[in-house]
Amino acid sequence: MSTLNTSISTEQTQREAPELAPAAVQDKPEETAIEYGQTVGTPFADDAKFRLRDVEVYYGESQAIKGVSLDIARNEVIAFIGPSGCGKSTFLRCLNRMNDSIDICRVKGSLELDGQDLYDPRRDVVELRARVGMVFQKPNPFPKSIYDNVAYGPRIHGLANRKSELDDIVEDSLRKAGLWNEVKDRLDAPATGMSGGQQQRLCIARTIAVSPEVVLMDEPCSALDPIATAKVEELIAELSESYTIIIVTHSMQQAARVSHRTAYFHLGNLVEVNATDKVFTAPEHKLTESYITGRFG
Amino acid sequence: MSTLNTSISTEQTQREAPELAPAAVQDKPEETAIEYGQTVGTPFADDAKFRLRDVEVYYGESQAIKGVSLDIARNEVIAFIGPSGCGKSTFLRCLNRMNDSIDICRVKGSLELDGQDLYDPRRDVVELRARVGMVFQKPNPFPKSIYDNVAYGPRIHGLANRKSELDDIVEDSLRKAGLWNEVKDRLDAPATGMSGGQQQRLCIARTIAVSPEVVLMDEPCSALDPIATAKVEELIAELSESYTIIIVTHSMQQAARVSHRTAYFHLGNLVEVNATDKVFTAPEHKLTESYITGRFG
Amino acid sequence: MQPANLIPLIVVLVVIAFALGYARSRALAVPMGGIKHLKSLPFYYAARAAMWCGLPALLVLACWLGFEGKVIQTLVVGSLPAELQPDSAGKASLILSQISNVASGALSADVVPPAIAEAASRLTGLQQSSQTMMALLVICIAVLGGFVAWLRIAPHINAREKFETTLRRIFFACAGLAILTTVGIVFSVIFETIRFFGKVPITEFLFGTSWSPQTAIRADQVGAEGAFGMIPLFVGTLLISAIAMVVAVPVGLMSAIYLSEYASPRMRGIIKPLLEMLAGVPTVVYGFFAALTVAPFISGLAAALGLQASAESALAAGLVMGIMIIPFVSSLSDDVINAVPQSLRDGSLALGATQSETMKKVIFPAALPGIMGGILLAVSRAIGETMIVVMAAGLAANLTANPLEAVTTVTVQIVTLLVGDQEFDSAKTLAAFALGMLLFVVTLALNVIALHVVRKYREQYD
Amino acid sequence: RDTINIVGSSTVYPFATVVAEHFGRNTDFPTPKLESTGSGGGLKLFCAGIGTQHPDITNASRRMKASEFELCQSNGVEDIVEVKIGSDGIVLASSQEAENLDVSLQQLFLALAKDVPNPDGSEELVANPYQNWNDIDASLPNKPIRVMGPPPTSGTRDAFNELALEGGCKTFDWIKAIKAEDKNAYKAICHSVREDGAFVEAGENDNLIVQKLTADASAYGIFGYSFLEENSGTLQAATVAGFEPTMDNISVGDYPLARSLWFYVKKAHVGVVPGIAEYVAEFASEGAWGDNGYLADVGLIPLDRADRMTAAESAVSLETMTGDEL
Amino acid sequence: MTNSTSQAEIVRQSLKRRYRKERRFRAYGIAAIAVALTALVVLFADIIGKGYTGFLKTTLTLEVTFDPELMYLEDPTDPAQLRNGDYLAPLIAALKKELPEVSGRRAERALKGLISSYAASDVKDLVAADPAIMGTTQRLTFLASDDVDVFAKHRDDASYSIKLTEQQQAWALTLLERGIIENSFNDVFFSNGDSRDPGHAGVLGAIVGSLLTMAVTLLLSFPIGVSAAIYLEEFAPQNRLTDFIEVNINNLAAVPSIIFGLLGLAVFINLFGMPRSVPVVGGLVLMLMTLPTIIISSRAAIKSVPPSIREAAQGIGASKMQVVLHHVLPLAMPGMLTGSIIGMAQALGETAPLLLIGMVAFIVDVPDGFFSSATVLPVQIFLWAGSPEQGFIERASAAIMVLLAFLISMNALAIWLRKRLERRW
Ligand SMILES: Nc1ncnc2c1ncn2[C@@H]1O[C@H](COP(=O)(O)OP(=O)(O)OP(=O)(O)O)[C@@H](O)[C@H]1O
Ligand SMILES: Nc1ncnc2c1ncn2[C@@H]1O[C@H](COP(=O)(O)OP(=O)(O)OP(=O)(O)O)[C@@H](O)[C@H]1O
Ligand SMILES: [Mg+2]
Ligand SMILES: [Mg+2]
Ligand SMILES: O=P([O-])([O-])[O-]
Repeated sequence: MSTLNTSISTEQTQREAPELAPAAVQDKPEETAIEYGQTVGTPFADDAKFRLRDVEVYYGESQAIKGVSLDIARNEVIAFIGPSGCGKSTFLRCLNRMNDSIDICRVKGSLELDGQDLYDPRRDVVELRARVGMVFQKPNPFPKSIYDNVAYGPRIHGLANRKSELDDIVEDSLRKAGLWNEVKDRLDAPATGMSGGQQQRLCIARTIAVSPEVVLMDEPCSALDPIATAKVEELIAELSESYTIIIVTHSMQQAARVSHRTAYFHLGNLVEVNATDKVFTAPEHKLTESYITGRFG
Repeated sequence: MSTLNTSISTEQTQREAPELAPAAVQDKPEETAIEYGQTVGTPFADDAKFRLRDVEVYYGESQAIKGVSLDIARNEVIAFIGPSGCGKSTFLRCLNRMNDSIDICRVKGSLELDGQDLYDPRRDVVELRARVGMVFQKPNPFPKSIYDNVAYGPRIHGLANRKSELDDIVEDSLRKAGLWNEVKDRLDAPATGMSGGQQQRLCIARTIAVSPEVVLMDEPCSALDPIATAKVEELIAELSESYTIIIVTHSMQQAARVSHRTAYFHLGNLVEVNATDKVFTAPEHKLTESYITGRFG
Repeated sequence: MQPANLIPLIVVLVVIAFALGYARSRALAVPMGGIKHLKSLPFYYAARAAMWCGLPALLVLACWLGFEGKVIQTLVVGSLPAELQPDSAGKASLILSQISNVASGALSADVVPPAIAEAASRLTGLQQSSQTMMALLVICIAVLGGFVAWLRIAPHINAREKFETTLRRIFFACAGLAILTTVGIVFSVIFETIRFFGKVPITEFLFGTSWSPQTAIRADQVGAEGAFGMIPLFVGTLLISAIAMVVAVPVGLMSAIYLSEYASPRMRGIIKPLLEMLAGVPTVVYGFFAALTVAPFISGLAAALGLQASAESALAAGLVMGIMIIPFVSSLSDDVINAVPQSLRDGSLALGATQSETMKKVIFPAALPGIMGGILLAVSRAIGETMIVVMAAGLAANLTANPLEAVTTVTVQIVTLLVGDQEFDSAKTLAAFALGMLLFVVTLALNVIALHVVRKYREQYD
Repeated sequence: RDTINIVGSSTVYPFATVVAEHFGRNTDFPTPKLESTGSGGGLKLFCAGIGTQHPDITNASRRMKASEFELCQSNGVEDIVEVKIGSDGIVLASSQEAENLDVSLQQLFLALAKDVPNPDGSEELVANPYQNWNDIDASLPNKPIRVMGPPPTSGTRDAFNELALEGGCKTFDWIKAIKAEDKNAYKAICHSVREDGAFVEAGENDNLIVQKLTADASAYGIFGYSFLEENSGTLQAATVAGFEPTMDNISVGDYPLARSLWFYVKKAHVGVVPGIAEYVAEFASEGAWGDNGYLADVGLIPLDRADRMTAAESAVSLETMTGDEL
Repeated sequence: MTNSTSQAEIVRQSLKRRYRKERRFRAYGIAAIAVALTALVVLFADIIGKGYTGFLKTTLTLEVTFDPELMYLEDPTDPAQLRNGDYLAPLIAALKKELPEVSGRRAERALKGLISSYAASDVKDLVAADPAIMGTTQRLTFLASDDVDVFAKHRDDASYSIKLTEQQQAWALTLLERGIIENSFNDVFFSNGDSRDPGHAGVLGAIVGSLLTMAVTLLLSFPIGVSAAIYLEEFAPQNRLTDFIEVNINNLAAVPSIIFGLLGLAVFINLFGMPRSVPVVGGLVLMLMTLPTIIISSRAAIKSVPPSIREAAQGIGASKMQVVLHHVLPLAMPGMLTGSIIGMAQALGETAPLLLIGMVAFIVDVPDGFFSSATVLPVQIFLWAGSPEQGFIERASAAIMVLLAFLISMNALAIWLRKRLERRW
């Protein structure tokens, strides 16, 4: 990684950096080396919701997650940051077994939710996913009405016995997602007719309608404009009171704004986990620092 | 835009911002208002390569660029930044009329390259694009050999009379792209077998092989890993000696590293254009400042 | 009760089972505090009850209907007096047919022996009691199945999983039907093919250059001795297919290119369905068009040019077949061309290439493997096409490459050998099955290659 | 099964269908179902056995062969009723634009046989060398020999081989002499049709031959008289051995390429499948096959009155064959 | 770049040549489309030109007196006698009234040649339905013979041969002038089954046969095809077996249809002992033939459902089957329907495999069930085109038009569905 340090700098004057032979990329000074499975900072917590140990994920032959160990505490907001392709999404999707649908994907290590093994073959993924909800990068409402979008989860899980109960769940979820006032008069309108930001908030409402314990969010704002982003961030802040939230983001600012702890991934390794202000003001690991200060990414 | 200022802050402690009624979004305080077609900073230049006035772009009914006026000087590197969807790519693609292939896209206003109207119906796009090359977000080498990729442009334009001339052009372009040493032994290998970073540099080599005067780059590094990004940035720095370069980037750090001037777009408006260090250290417009300091995006 | 009435009845029972299952699971949920405490939604418990009610009943119904005829036949025929007892299966079916014709009134009871008339009334009686029994049995099974399933509804049972497993098995069985079909095809040609090769050496079949299957179909009929070399048929098939491809590939490909790269959406919206109409025209229609309009036109034209063209020239059949295949090639090419990523197009255009240069030098080479795969599929379709050649191509197996001459094809021979004479023992009719086998093997090979090529190509961009 | 199933000759098919339709309209029985399979194919199906899966009646444009009768017997089809229904001429037709042929049987043999006597006169067989009609005889047109005819499954082809080729073949005495020594060799010589493209097997669809002839003036076609009659406005028929194929010439037997048409009834099915006897009676009625019957309208050449009467009698009484008559 | 201006110059100079190539390339494209469309137009013009007259029938309209004596009926109220009456006689008598110059047995026979051979049985049916008309005089319209039909429609067309005698032609002309013989819309064509009299021949039997056959095909192939597609696309693990199934299906889609005929003959008729010529067997064979097409297009439709929808549902805790049934299937349905309609259209026009399972038969009665003998439209066309009577040529073409009308409306339905349903959300 020495190239990063020598050839790039934030000052724009230094543009004529000498051309480096590709070989030079290979020799990494010790300070930025990553020891397999080692994470600096405070990866472990006492009151862990998720207890993840030595997680390794393979896509066919290639290893996307390299021995990551991490605890995620109850009701915390943790942000995963790191350069593109470092495995943030992959790791996140292990937590509700969304990776199951990728045939070539294999997960190793111990992953526990409330002390129960996630990958136990007898475990029902349906129930797991009802407990660990997920919000995706691109808003993906069902091509149904707004009401049906929110009601879908409660319906398939049998959360409501009567229509009125269902109505209550829908209203409540939409309220929590800060969307109720905007849509209460057009609950029967197609969800696809909403703006991107509204759609994303609808997806959040849909997720919380099944009362999950954890909400996973994979770059939930990356397809949104600033105003919509602001609304969603606001919402995350509110939700953090009742849910454990794990958020992947490519925006360090966003991580800084919304999370309690921040985890920095690099090429499949979990390099550093720390309280968010610590990560952004005094990163422990050299790689984290380079990333935070914009040396790359 | 008041929501932005009131509800979001960089301190993560302030997460319980009061919920705002959507109506509140409408009343913008004067300081962050954008006046249509008005740009703060130094949008104009004397020795303009491109002279763009009151450019408006529509996709069908919706307006993506709102009266932008800007000069781009000879041999400068100018970076376009701004939140997602603000129209950076759209504006960039006007400059070599790549928008022509989108049926619903209409461009209004005066766009001149070296004093000649770009959108003159008699104007030849082929010749224009030979002069204004473009590099895309995702590396898109042709499924041919490395040699043929670079030779493609010179061949179709008939720039070489003999095989040896063509060889020279290819070598020269690959050298300029800093790729010659890496590939000189396997010019006949398929370009699709190269790594992402090499592919992107190959695309740059392919573009400069037809000796354009201007090179447009639309997030050229966003699909690359940090090391490859560094190489490409290095290359941009070198190329800026001979070409006018316009680069769209979502990474402010990158803009800071590579460009002379930076233009900040916001919802189709060109809000501010200034020397790069000025933009990043002392932005004139409130919106620019919010963006730079990570209040949103 | 008629099966036609039984089925609606089963449907009603299934609906009832569903409703009762639904009610029971909901009722079970109430003391537990709502349906969310059930392992599955009430719907799934209900669906399982319905499934148990319907599926076994339908199965029994199908079995009953399948065996009823045989059983009744044995009973009725067995009770006939000794002098009427049939001594062969053929007679048995005759007598039964007579009995049932009398029973249905198609034959008057006066003209048949009294024993038969008696048997007819016995048949009617048996049929009635069989149907009553069947109805009773089926209803019992439906009710029983539904009831047991209803009883077994319990909150801890994961009915959804079980329901889904059953459904998935049904889906799998449907997919498996494809294998059965292939097995059926192989089965229906393999035995005759083997018998054919018992009469005609396989080497003669594969490498013989003369085809004239005029072996005697009766011992005392003298024809030519019969030659079974499939080379001329195969060459004829290839000649016609080649002509078809010469028409279809450029026209189809260029139309696809024009429509996908140049045409306005409006024009595309009009022309594409028109082209697809060519694919929808039945092959019989093409056959008569080829035989009655194109072939005379071509021989007239050839005569005007001082050439000698047969009335069944390969050219006529090939041209018309080419027209038929145009939409096939164009829609496949269209798919493939559209699958080439837009980024390549942009890359080329941004270098200042014109649209045709982009097409010829970037998109087309990139799409070539896919297009090749598509063309192979089109070739296999041309080789297997039947009606056009039956009507427009000849029957004489000429080994020639002259498109103005008449050639014959594999499919023509299959039809000629099989329609009109369906006795399965002469080398001549067996040859049809050997040809069918050949056709199957050749198209199989072409398809496997084509699929391989197309898949390879898809992988490149997916 | 309560519907009569009929298979067999494509030549008889047009007549049988008309009878079937009249039968269906004028009785309460369902209209019989007819498949055109060619005489040979029909007889094979017919003789395959008794039982509802086998046809009740088969039509033939030639008489049943002894071998076929035996096949029937061995498969349990013992009682067969034979009905001769009339005659048909095999015509050699061409488009009216073409030059009409006037050929002898010998010329026809020389034009279409696989092996012919050496043109130099020696008594040996050579592969047929004639490419143009006038290679055979200067009186014939200077046109390539191209004749479209039915495939060997059809009775028309059998009859043509027997009447035209063998008829011409017999005119060479040294070939006729072979018959006494080696019947099979004789048949092989006289019944083999050339396979070098001059004779085109054009399938069972006679109408397609008609259509192709109209389109192609250089070709001749072989098919039944009814097709000629129906297209008399566009086609013309060759004169064979001095006689034109007219109704009179055929019915008195002057035209050499005339043959009788037949159908065969499986007696075991009578009284089982309703209506068989009634169908036979309808076919054998004067209104159908008589001189003024509806079959004459569609081109059947009726038997003479006396023959008709005896044929009708034995048909209606369902007299069975003994096998000796063949 | 010092040479960049000169390079711009080179580029500019090359432009003219390159644009010429561009135009030529475009012209090839237009030419290709023109060729294809010309073929289409010629094909349709040929069929319509040959066949439009098939939609006309030629009838005689006369005052017919039902004189029992003339019809050899002693007691016109006795149904048994009514069945055996001579129904041709009153028609001839009525004709003779119009053509008083006709006398003698020969001439009367010639007159008979003007009337369709089944006209008498039509009249008989009329009387059977209403015996009260015996003894009255009725204005009746009945079919002319097929020779008159050809004469009335094609007397100036050299490709038809007129079989009427000079005398008959003269009569026919007179009757034509008086409006007694006239051409009108051929309703018989749509209400009858096959017949050997072109005037009586109709496509109803074939249409019903086609509908019955298609019903079997559709009822089996759509659910089975969709289920198989769902299995392969959503549930199939990546293993040898499913690979094999997949290769099989793709291969079956391209297996020549005649091979399916061999299959039907060997399996359904010879092995299972099902009867020949019945819609069930035809439908089964066509089902096996269309199944791959439906599976392939259904899979494409399933594939085109965005993965984000699947993820969304799974993220909420829907099971795989719920995702499929609640989301994928409804979204893919338009595509599946269009694919199936196109597959059905193909099956509707298919002839070759049906030739081998006995559906080429002369069947007069309109089929009344899945197990009654039937033929289908394309086979009917094949049969008519092979009939000696000239009247069948135009009827074959007319039947082709009917078939094409079915096919075009099915394709239009597919296009409409594609446009309508896919835009909904
Ligand atoms: N379905 C897949 N099959 C094979 N490899 C995959 C798949 N998904 C991801 N990968 C690989 O796994 C690695 C990690 O990918 P992942 O999507 O988790 O990165 P990320 O950090 O989320 O990146 P981004 O910021 O771009 O979303 C990458 O190298 C990627 O190429
Ligand atoms: N082909 C198109 N058709 C219709 N609208 C489009 C099209 N392309 C872009 N837009 C719209 O134009 C606006 C500007 O898009 P543009 O791609 O220029 O944004 P951008 O600044 O490049 O964003 P990003 O950072 O995501 O690339 C957006 O609102 C987008 O939805
Ligand atoms: Mg990701
Ligand atoms: Mg962009
Ligand atoms: O069908 P044929 O009459 O020629 O046997």
